[in-house]
Amino acid sequence: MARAMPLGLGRSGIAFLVIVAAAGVLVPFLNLATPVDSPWHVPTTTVVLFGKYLCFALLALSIDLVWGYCGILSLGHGAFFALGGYAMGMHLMREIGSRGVYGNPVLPDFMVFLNWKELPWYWYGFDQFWFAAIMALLVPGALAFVFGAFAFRSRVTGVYLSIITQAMTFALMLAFFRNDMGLGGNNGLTDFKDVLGFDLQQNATRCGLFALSAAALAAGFLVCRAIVSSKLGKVLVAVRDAESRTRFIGYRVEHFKLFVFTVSAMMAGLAGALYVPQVGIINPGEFAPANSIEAVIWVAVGGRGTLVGAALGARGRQRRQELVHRGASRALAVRARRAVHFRHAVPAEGAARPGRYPPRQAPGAAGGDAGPARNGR
Amino acid sequence: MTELVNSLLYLDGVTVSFDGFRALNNLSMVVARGEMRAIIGPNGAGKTTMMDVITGKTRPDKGDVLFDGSHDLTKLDEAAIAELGIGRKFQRPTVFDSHTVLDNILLALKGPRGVFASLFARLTGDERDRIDTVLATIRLTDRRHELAGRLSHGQKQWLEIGMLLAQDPALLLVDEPAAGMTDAETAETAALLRRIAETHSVVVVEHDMTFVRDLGVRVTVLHEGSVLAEGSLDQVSADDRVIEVYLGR
Amino acid sequence: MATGPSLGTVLRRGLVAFALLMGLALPVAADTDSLSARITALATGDFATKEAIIVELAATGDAAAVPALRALGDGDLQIRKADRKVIIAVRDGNRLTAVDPVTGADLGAVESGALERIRVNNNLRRALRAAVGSLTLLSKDVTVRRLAAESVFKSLDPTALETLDQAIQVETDERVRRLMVQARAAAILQTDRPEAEKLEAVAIIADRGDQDARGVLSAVAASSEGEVKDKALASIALIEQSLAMWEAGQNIWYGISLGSVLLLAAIGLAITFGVMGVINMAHGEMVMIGAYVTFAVQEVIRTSAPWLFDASLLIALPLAFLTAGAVGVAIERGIIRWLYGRPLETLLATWGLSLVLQQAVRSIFGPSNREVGAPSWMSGAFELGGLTLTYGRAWIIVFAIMVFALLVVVLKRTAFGLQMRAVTQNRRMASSMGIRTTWVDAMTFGLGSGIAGIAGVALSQIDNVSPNLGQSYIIDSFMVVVFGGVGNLWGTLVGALTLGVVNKFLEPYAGAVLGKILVLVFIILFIQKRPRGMFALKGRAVES
Amino acid sequence: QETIKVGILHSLSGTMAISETTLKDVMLMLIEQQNAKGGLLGKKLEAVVVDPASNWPLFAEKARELIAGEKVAAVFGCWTSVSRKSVLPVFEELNSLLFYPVQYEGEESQRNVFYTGAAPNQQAIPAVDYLRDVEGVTRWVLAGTDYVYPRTTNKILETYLKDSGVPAEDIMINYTPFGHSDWQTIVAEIKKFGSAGKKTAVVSTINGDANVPFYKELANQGIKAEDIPVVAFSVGEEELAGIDTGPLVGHLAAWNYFMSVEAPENAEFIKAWQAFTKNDKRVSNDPMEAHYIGFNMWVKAVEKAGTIDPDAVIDAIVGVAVPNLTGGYSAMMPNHHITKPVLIGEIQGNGQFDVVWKTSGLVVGDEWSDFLPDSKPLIADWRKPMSCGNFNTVTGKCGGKGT
Amino acid sequence: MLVADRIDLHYGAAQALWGVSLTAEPGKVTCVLGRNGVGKSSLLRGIVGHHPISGGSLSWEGEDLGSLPPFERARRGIAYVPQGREIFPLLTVRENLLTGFAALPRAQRSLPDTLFELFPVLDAMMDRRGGDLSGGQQQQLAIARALVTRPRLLILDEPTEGIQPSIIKDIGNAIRFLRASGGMAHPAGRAVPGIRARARGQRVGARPGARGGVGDPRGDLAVDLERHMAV
Ligand SMILES: Nc1ncnc2c1ncn2[C@@H]1O[C@H](COP(=O)(O)OP(=O)(O)OP(=O)(O)O)[C@@H](O)[C@H]1O
Ligand SMILES: Nc1ncnc2c1ncn2[C@@H]1O[C@H](COP(=O)(O)OP(=O)(O)OP(=O)(O)O)[C@@H](O)[C@H]1O
Ligand SMILES: [Mg+2]
Ligand SMILES: [Mg+2]
Repeated sequence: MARAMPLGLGRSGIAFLVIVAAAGVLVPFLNLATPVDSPWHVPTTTVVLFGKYLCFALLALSIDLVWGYCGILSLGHGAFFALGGYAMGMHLMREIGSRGVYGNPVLPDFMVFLNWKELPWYWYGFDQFWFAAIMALLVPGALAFVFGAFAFRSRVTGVYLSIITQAMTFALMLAFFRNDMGLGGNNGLTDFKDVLGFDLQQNATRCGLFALSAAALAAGFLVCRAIVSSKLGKVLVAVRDAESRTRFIGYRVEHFKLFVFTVSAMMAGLAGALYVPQVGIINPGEFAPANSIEAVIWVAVGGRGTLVGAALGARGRQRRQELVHRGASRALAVRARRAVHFRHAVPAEGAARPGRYPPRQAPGAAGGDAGPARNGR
Repeated sequence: MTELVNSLLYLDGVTVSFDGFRALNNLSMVVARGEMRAIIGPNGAGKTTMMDVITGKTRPDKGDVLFDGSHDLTKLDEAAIAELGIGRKFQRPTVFDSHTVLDNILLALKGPRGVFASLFARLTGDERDRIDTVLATIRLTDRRHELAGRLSHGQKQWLEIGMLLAQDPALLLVDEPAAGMTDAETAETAALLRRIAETHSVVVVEHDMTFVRDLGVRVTVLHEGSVLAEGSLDQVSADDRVIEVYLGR
Repeated sequence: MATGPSLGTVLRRGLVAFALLMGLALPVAADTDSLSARITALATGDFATKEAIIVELAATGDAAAVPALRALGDGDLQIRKADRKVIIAVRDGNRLTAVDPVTGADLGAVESGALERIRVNNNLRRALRAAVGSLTLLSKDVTVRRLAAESVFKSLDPTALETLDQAIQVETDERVRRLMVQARAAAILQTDRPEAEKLEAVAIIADRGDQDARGVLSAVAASSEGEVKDKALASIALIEQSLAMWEAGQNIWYGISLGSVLLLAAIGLAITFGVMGVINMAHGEMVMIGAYVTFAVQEVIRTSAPWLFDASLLIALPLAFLTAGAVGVAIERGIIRWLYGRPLETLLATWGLSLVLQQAVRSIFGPSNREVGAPSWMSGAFELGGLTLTYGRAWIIVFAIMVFALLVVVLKRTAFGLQMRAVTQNRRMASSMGIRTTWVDAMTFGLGSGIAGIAGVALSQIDNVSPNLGQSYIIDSFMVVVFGGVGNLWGTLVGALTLGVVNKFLEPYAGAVLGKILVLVFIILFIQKRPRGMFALKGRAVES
Repeated sequence: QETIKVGILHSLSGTMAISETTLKDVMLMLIEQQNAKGGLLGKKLEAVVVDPASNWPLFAEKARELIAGEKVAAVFGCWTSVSRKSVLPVFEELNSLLFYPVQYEGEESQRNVFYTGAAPNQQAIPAVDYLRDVEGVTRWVLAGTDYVYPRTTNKILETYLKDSGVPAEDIMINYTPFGHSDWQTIVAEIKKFGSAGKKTAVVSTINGDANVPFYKELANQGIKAEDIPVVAFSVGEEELAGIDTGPLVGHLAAWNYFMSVEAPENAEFIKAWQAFTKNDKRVSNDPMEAHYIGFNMWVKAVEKAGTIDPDAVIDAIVGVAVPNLTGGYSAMMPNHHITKPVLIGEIQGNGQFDVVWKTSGLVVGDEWSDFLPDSKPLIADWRKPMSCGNFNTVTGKCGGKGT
Repeated sequence: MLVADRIDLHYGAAQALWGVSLTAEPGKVTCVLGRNGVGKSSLLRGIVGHHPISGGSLSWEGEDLGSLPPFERARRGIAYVPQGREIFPLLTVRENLLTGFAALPRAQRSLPDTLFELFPVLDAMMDRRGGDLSGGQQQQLAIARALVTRPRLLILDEPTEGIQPSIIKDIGNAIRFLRASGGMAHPAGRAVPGIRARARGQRVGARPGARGGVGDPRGDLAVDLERHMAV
């Protein structure tokens, strides 16, 4: 039965939480406590990779909240993710202190060689972790709030909203590319050394970040769950179905939209903040509209309106991208292979896993666990 | 002025035009507290447009629309108007397709409409009972868990009436409630509306004269955006102009 | 190809001979020996030596040197390795013929491997331009004289004064004469002639009133004193004033031209997205396919029918339309039709498709840029008052408007257009009206894609032809369609032009980067004001 | 049979594929040639190709995969600065070798990285010298894409020009976004700037795809090299392949290698390359030469060290000299940059460059620019005992300012 | 003649029609009656091909309609006025009418003259967008649009919903006229006041959960029938 669940979790939800929690504990454990040659050992590469996926999953979750349940197709969520990432990146940058190549205790390297004399005001405070952590939520949240307040009040909907969110992230990308922004321009922020005193190149730190990401994903999932299974969630779905009808029974649609949009942006910001220390770089490329579109697509693959699906969709993403790229470059590869015997350093099963398309047929035939059926609107 | 004080809904000189076409032309009308009023009139007379104006969907070019003597509806948006206590059934049934019948009613149920109120809302026993009553009234009790999108046209029509009942507004605007119903249902609907009208104000638009007769209330005939005639059904149906433009010979 | 000298070769050889004859016919007697000695000397020595020789050649006033000098500038003056003889290499397709630089005599075919090019650098090119200019001032051909006068003006060469005086005496064409007078004035300013004469020269130059004049005067102002300097400065101020006025016009032109590019890129999307409602992320790739078709057509023409080159774009247009259209139909039949009413899946599918198409093109044509040349009627620029308008851009504007008009007619005036709109508004009901919805869907998507394809033909003229071509336009295209109002062709037109003009007016003040950001912010704010785009449809019809 | 694995980390898809795919092919060719010569240390070389898909974090991930997963002996790869920055920590952590073949902004010297492309002093400064001394340029437009390489280069050039007496009003700096395609306004501005009665030139650090529309616009607006020459640092034979160069003859580029250079090594290389790609029109370019040099240096260093152990190779490689393709030798310096000749070429109608000027000797890559105040006192020397990438000659300490 | 034989129809897993049979003869009006949700619209959707039937057979003028797409049915002379109007909202009234030409051979592409006599309001609003019309006007447009295709079988689902009484009378007259002029069968949705009194034809019933069939009205359906026919 496809009705929204009461505040409980549902079977798939519990299973998902168990898996995330288990991964959050097991992966770090197997990485740290087993010897490298043990069959149980999880290589660091995998920890980093999966940590990244967890962050993407959280991002996908945040998109699913606004798209799956409220019908807001945001093509700019990558911007919130990136802003969260930048907030964390700025802190990590300050943490480097005088260990930078120029040894300047205050200015990050890129400022030194571009001749900046003093730290711009917006860098103040980022030497404190707590400040950066708050900013990672607050900046995306505030942007979403302001942006949403305007857009929803003006009743910008549908593709118009999608495209202006895209314009937003595109504008931010161009702005962050500018070196004058004082955020590292195209190269972005890199060369991080440690976070809260833990060396980022230590496996223990990586595992800690991994566990933290798992926890964040679980928490995000619970928050989303709580939202969508409350009456508010029902209002959101109603808005998605028939926005003006919802107004006529007295709900202030723009407030509801603004609320989820902001919450969702903050979740995306959190995802970004966890992502950056794990991959070690944040640059304006993360604002690229294509990134946001990709993120939306994980949701599509996982199944719109099913939170679990969205989170899972994020995992398949990289595979798929490789597949698409490789599929067509095979011709090149074959030619090259003839020349030298080399092989692609990709797992052999790479070709076997197609993205999970939710097969939806005739109206009414859909169903799924928590997914409200969609009637072409 | 007494009119204004006693009235629940007060329209004065309302004009709406679309690209030069006057859908409402200096329309004035008063609905008193606890009154039920039937509105008839040819297709395109402006009946639905009038409801659009009252519910805030369309802004009039000029004229006053007052609710309860003091609220200027032309200044408010749809949600605010709904919260004042004006509920509406649309001519074309619009329900939330991907919600169950039950949830459709639940959403319409009278209660706080704020974001955080909704986030922490719990269903009370009272509310449960009210939902059950409404479901029974619209005879969809056994389909309560089905998605509204899967109802037939007529059932959606009923569901919308149910939502209106759940909303329990002071003023009900009902646009063609009998369309697509059987005669038996039509009669029942009329009875239902009469019952509601005991405690609420109601404005009904219908083309089914049997139904209007069943209601037994004062009738206003609209034509080309303004009032053509007003009175009991028998009075207006005797009016030559009404026969000419509306009833036919 | 048939053997024997082709028509092109004959023509070219004829041209050389003709030029030589013209040179010989001039009153100055040709001292063939010293001429060929000097030309031979060009083969050796460093750039400085060569420059000295060129100046000497110019000083002789012997127009017989012109073909050799021209060939040197074009890189056709070569050394035959076998005997170190300097010749002019005339190329036709893959055949090379050697021609004597002085007499114009045909010295037979040569291998390119047997030749060694005489190198030039920019300094030499400048010297050559001045030399050829002063040597051809007395040519019989008006165009040649005009070009010569222009060259001399640019070279500011006082040694040309004598010839200039002579040429002005006999010049019959008023325009050329004026140019010569201006060139003379410019040259005079380089000498130490009396102030009065200089003042007069400044006035002449100031009359010209363009950027070149400003350049000359600025140099004068910097290097002279007294009244000449004052007058020059005053004239500069005047010129700058009038230039500033033209600049606004220039900005509008740039804006319209950018707008027409946006329009072209977006117009196909106005159908697939605007009319059909398909969020078509593969739109850019259709544009790219069109550009690659142009490349392919030019490639074929280059190798087998070079004389058709100027028509290459005209040939490419229908082919690009058909190719991109066919791909579009295939996409619709294969993928999109299963996804109507499901925007997210469509987004996913078309986005994946765009990657596949890019990679496919990358595999077939290679990852790097491909060269698409401009036909002669699209190269260069012309002046309109103080505006410099390039032919390429002008044609693109004309072309964009034509495509737009065509589309409006198809959509609004034909039965197909009506069916197309009916189908996209209510597919099932359209079918019940007897419309072959499947066919109409495929054709509509095909039309949108085909139009994108012909946009690609035009865009190949101004942008990279690379697998990434489409990516750079997709976002802008969506912005334009949405800004103008989805589903409204006129909106797309006005939207594109507005964004183009706004962009171009911002750019000089804010810089290109900030300008672009501001345009995006402008779009976001604009949508707040008009949530359904510039040409929003209003009324109940939209809500239902 | 055991092999020595060599990692190739170049984008084969996405926006950078346009430039990087070629480098992957070059590496495959070089490895094939080496194997034909009998391999290295008696073992065959095996290329491991990964595709980081123009995605910067993916570069780091793939680098880790290559080093930790595939256990490659060395990695040849990256193009953009940001991709290099992204992988740096990985190479440092896992202690492996990266050969980076592209000209870049300098301001970096890392123990595990070998910079075989040009530093600003090996490209930008000689080019400006040429324009000033030979062409008599006195007015400058510094036009670039708005990212770190052009910013840094222009900063260096601006200081350099001002030091040499160019007044501020004779320098115009202009930045454009990535992939900028509408150059009408900027070209018109350049034209205007150039009509002030002084010889003007454009120093272009415009990057990638933006160049084609830029040159097309130059041609259309009739800016001739004789009037306002443009010297570019990112335009090579590959880029020109996409443009009709007829109207651009005379515009310049500064590189350390041109395909047209006449040298036996080059002829041989081009022949092999065209045979390898089965395309007799394939062009070669500067980053390809950089890989050629880098690869040969690595081979020589491994032979010298007798092992592929990174530490041993890092120690062995400094001082190694191998032939470059322009008829001389390039040597690895202690700062992990190499010595190179600087060539100025003019664009020809056939899409090639004609060398019109060349530095008299080899130029040593300067990792820390002398024209940036904070970099001036820094030097890098990875030989023991100093073993430092940012030694401050003023304070005598390693680590920048060394507080 | 239209013959539907033991038709089943499913929405996903839910069955809406259970072996319904119906015959519509030329020159006669056939009415389908029943209360809400009984499957009337579903039956008509099956006939015009808007929803696939999952069992039984359907033939028109001797030809099996089987799985012919809707447009093929339209071209064979079957026109449809759906419940809920489904006019093309962004097309003008004129354009809405012109869409009907797709089903006609070129020679017959003209608007019938009677159209505007029947629905004068459409004539006055030719250039207004269909979606902007009032509910009743849209319904008139939907009927007019179906008439443009010059159908031999006109299928009307609650055709008079929302239309003012005077015009309902006219429609009744018109349908009788069309029937008399030959060759048209009119299965319609439940009769509405205008036609109600005059509808004479075969009665077809269906009800949920039970087999329905020609002349087999049972249970609550019978009650309805009596009431309808009683006027
Ligand atoms: N956006 C619009 N543009 C043009 N005309 C409009 C628009 N909206 C409504 N109209 C016209 O206004 C008139 C009044 O419409 P309205 O829907 O109020 O009529 P109604 O009385 O409800 O008719 P019905 O009985 O058919 O429902 C109609 O003639 C309609 O065509
Ligand atoms: N799209 C749909 N998906 C699922 N079930 C549907 C759908 N449409 C109709 N149904 C179901 O099929 C049954 C028959 O519906 P149908 O619309 O044919 O009824 P009807 O007789 O036309 O009723 P009404 O008089 O209300 O129009 C109903 O029970 C309805 O719930
Ligand atoms: Mg109405
Ligand atoms: Mg029905």
